[in-house]
Amino acid sequence: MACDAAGVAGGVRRVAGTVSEHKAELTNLDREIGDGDHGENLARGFGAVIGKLDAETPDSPGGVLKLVATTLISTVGGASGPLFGTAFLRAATSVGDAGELDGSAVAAALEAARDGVVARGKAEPGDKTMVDALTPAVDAAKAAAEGGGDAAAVLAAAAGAAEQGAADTEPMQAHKGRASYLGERSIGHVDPGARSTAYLLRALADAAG
Amino acid sequence: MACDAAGVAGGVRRVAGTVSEHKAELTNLDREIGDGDHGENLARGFGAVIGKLDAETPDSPGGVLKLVATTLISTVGGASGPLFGTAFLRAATSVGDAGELDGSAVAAALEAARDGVVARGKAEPGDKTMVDALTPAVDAAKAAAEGGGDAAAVLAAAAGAAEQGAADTEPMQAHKGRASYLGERSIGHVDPGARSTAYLLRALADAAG
Amino acid sequence: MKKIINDPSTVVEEALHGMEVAHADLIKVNYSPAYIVRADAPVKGKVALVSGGGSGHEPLHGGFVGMGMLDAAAPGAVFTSPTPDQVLDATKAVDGGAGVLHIVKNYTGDVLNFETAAELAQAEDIQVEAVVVDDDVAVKDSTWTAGRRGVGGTVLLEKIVGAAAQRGDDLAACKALAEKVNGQVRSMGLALTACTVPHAGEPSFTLGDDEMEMGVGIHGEPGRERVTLTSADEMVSTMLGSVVEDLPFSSGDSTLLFVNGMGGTPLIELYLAYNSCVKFLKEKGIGVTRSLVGNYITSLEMQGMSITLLRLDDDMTTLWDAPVHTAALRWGA
Amino acid sequence: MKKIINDPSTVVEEALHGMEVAHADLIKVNYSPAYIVRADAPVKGKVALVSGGGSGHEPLHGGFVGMGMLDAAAPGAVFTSPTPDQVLDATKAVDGGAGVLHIVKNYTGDVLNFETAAELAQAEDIQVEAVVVDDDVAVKDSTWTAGRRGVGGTVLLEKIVGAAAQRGDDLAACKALAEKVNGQVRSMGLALTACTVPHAGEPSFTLGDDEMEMGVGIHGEPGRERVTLTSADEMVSTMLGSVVEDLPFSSGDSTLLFVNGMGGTPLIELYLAYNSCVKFLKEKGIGVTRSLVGNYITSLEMQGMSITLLRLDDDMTTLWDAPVHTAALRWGA
Ligand SMILES: Nc1ncnc2c1ncn2[C@@H]1O[C@H](COP(=O)(O)OP(=O)(O)O)[C@@H](O)[C@H]1O
Ligand SMILES: Nc1ncnc2c1ncn2[C@@H]1O[C@H](COP(=O)(O)OP(=O)(O)O)[C@@H](O)[C@H]1O
Ligand SMILES: [Mg+2]
Ligand SMILES: [Mg+2]
Ligand SMILES: [Mg+2]
Ligand SMILES: [Mg+2]
Repeated sequence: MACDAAGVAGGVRRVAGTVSEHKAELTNLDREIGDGDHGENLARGFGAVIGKLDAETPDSPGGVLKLVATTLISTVGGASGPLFGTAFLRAATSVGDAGELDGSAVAAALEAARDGVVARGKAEPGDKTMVDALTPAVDAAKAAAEGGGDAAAVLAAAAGAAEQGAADTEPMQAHKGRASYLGERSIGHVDPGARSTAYLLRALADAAG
Repeated sequence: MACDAAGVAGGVRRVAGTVSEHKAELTNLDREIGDGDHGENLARGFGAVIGKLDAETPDSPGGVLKLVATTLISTVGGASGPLFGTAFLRAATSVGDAGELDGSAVAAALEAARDGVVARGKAEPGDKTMVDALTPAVDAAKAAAEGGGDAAAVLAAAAGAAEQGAADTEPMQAHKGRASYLGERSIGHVDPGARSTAYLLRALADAAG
Repeated sequence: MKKIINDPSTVVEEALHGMEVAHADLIKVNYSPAYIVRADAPVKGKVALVSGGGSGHEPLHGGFVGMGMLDAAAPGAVFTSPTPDQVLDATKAVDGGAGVLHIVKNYTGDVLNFETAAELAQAEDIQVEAVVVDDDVAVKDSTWTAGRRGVGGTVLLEKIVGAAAQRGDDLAACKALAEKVNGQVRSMGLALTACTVPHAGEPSFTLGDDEMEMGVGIHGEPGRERVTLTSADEMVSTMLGSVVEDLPFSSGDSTLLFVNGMGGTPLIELYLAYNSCVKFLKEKGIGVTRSLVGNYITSLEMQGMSITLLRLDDDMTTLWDAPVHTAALRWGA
Repeated sequence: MKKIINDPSTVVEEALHGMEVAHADLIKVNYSPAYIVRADAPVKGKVALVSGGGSGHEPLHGGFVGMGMLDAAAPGAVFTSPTPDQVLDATKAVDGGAGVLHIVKNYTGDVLNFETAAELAQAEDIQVEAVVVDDDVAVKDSTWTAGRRGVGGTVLLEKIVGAAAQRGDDLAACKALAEKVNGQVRSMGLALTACTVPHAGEPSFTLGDDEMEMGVGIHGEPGRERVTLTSADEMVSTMLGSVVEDLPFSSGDSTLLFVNGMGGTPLIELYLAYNSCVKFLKEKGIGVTRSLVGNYITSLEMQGMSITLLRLDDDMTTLWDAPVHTAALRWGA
């Protein structure tokens, strides 16, 4: 599928489906080291996104990304609302008004998204947050784009790396977000935001592939 | 043991021991069809009685019974406090200032006690209350006294009848006290006040025997 | 049993100490026998209101002692009515010469102990009257039971009659008003979980994960029937259905709606239930002009709620709105 | 999961409806986006106080909206910080021209969402300042964590700064006072049982029959350590020990002692714990001159408590005593 407005909107719809499918799992991860709402938070946000998309699909990838951003910001709340919101907002700014995205545009958008999350949340890799999924995803995306990969290939590379990144959060001790209050007791659990980030990228990759 | 002041005081001490020993059982019965405090209520009351007896033993059976009555009234509360209190008060009045009690004095005291409980609580036999232990006890005591039994024999007869009376409350539906709120669901449980009445009479009988 | 206590046998006394220090401006506590009185008791020339009952229902009754409500409260052991000497001494401590009204919840133990105290007080030439509150529609009021239990209506009665005493109504008027309130108020309770009496150490009853006890009493007495857990709207429709039908309340009535938590129910659920109640009453044309939402007559840590509906007239409304200053209810002062 | 609800996804909205009807004289509720404002908002010329946070902590914050305390509260989903548009619209609704103070509990989500709202409000020429409350000594305040959490101190801060705004203090003075209160208040919590987020349907954590979570957060975040259940005196000595040592509080200090229930703890236990606290502080020579005992910042149906100690000065004491009229705190009005 082409990475144009319709393609990106399709990807976002698939993300919504994935989030809803894994809602309980994400909430359970958050019960372990957080406050048990992450799945619900994202489901509420992407549910609202679908409503907006049903009403009117913007005519550029950037427009779609911006719609996702503002909807998440105004419906999710919690830590993940502003962070995912910022990610989509920065991605939207990065792609500008391009009608279709190639591999390097996707990689650049992912990098902008990650940088936005870091700017807002001040988390570094290893702090056991969504940044630990986003950072390897950005690296893999950039490598794939430099190797000439198209949007689908770049997203697939990002998704694979994010999945690995999410799994790698399990032995980490959290230093940011609610899980940090647990100190050493945060060790041994996968970070919910890292896991949801991986699901999100996988859904986008599947839709594009 | 003679049924004089010291004998009655000894009986009361034994009652205190029995109540404390069966505290959990009585409370559990009351949890089933009441509010889970009957054992505790009586243990608190007879504990206070012991304290009073330790300080000073009255010099007549009637004096001891009156001390028990006022102490129960001022320390037990609940339904059983005024009812047992009334029972001991009426028994005290019935024995007057006799120095020692024979079989018929004991039977008369028991009857006065039962009548006092009925006057205050308005329960009839079959209502699933302590009256269902007291009434057969009075009947048996009177029969034993008429047959020439001494105080010990009268109390033994009363205790045996009370035990049977208590057991007989199990299939009854409660019509008085807290258990009555349960309606048919009160069926199948022994009434705590009937059971404690039986323990009380058995302890008195054992002490006298 | 999980409780913030030191020893089951000192729970009531230690909590009384806490109340005394936390509310030194409002109340004084006597320990032997145990009772709580207004700091300014006796109030000369005012009818005094004395209530009491087992502990474990806080803030009832001690939290309602103060200007415009109770003059004294006699707290028994947990779930055990107080003894006559507690009630007697409390009565003597607050009698301001205008007589004393005993507010008694209808339980065998409470009635018997208050009766004895009243007799003893009368023997000491104190004028005592009593009202027995029996607003719980879950219990059939027949010769086959000890009669209806006194539950949530007690709180409303204590506030309204307390205000009447404060404005100077005499003993006969206070008693008549108390009986009127009792005649116009109905309640019903529900438990989602049981409570544990500290001394017993075990829950008073056991409920399955999907069960609730409809019509529960405030001592964890099992209620009307054990039913499957339902939605808030359905709970309310069963409870208010029985309440409305019993009086009966009718279209056009002006009411005070009291949604009460049993001690372990969070406020968010009580406000939600309150909303369900208002919807239910609206459909029946019954107006809600005054409200009370919160944990006011509880059963230790029990989860659940009770709903109380009082038909108001102008005088009762004025008395409800009158200033009150107690630990648990305070306005206009 | 046993709750008095209809549907997990409408819990907050239905409870808001209930609050709105029960307190129509005090508050107005907006639903999209959700926020609660004083019925008389905006109050011209007065600094407005806006707080907010996840729902499930009732009466915090909506129960504190009214004269002398908050001007608005933005309730998020259960345990989820509100979104920027809730806070922004609430801010706009209450701005009376003298600026708005955001009172934010220190959680990543709350801080981020309030920051965004503040930026947007400033872009619309509303003067906004913020104070971040972080009084929970259970969390180590280091670069290794998101910093201390905002807990019980928030209630006291909202009351005291609310009174300052009510008497006419300007935005800079309100912010300075808020920071001063935050600097002099410390808290610690404890859970006997877990709570269940309606959407999650399962308890947030599991505790053994003889275990408690020392240092628990108000979202059921596990605390400092899981320990064996102890007596109330020992609980208090651990909690107040940490609190006193942290500031530190010293002999001769005059304090406000706040014993708070987590939602499922009966009042009798809170008064008992309050008594333990007073004993503990007396030994250390720390004076308690003001008190608050009850369920004010809760975690759904969690059993447990938190203890908050605030070092008072004369001005704070005057502001604490000043009239307040909200759903959950009311005096002098
Ligand atoms: N400072 C931060 N930087 C980046 N990500 C963060 C930060 N704090 C929290 N997160 C992410 O947010 C996730 C939690 O999101 P969510 O449960 O929706 O919010 P909340 O913690 O407010 O309940 C965490 O798993 C983590 O990945
Ligand atoms: N009206 C009554 N007449 C006689 N006995 C009664 C009556 N009401 C209750 N009882 C007795 O009291 C017992 C309960 O005593 P207790 O648990 O101590 O008091 P409470 O019911 O106030 O908690 C019942 O088991 C019953 O035997
Ligand atoms: Mg979360
Ligand atoms: Mg009992
Ligand atoms: Mg009892
Ligand atoms: Mg959250």
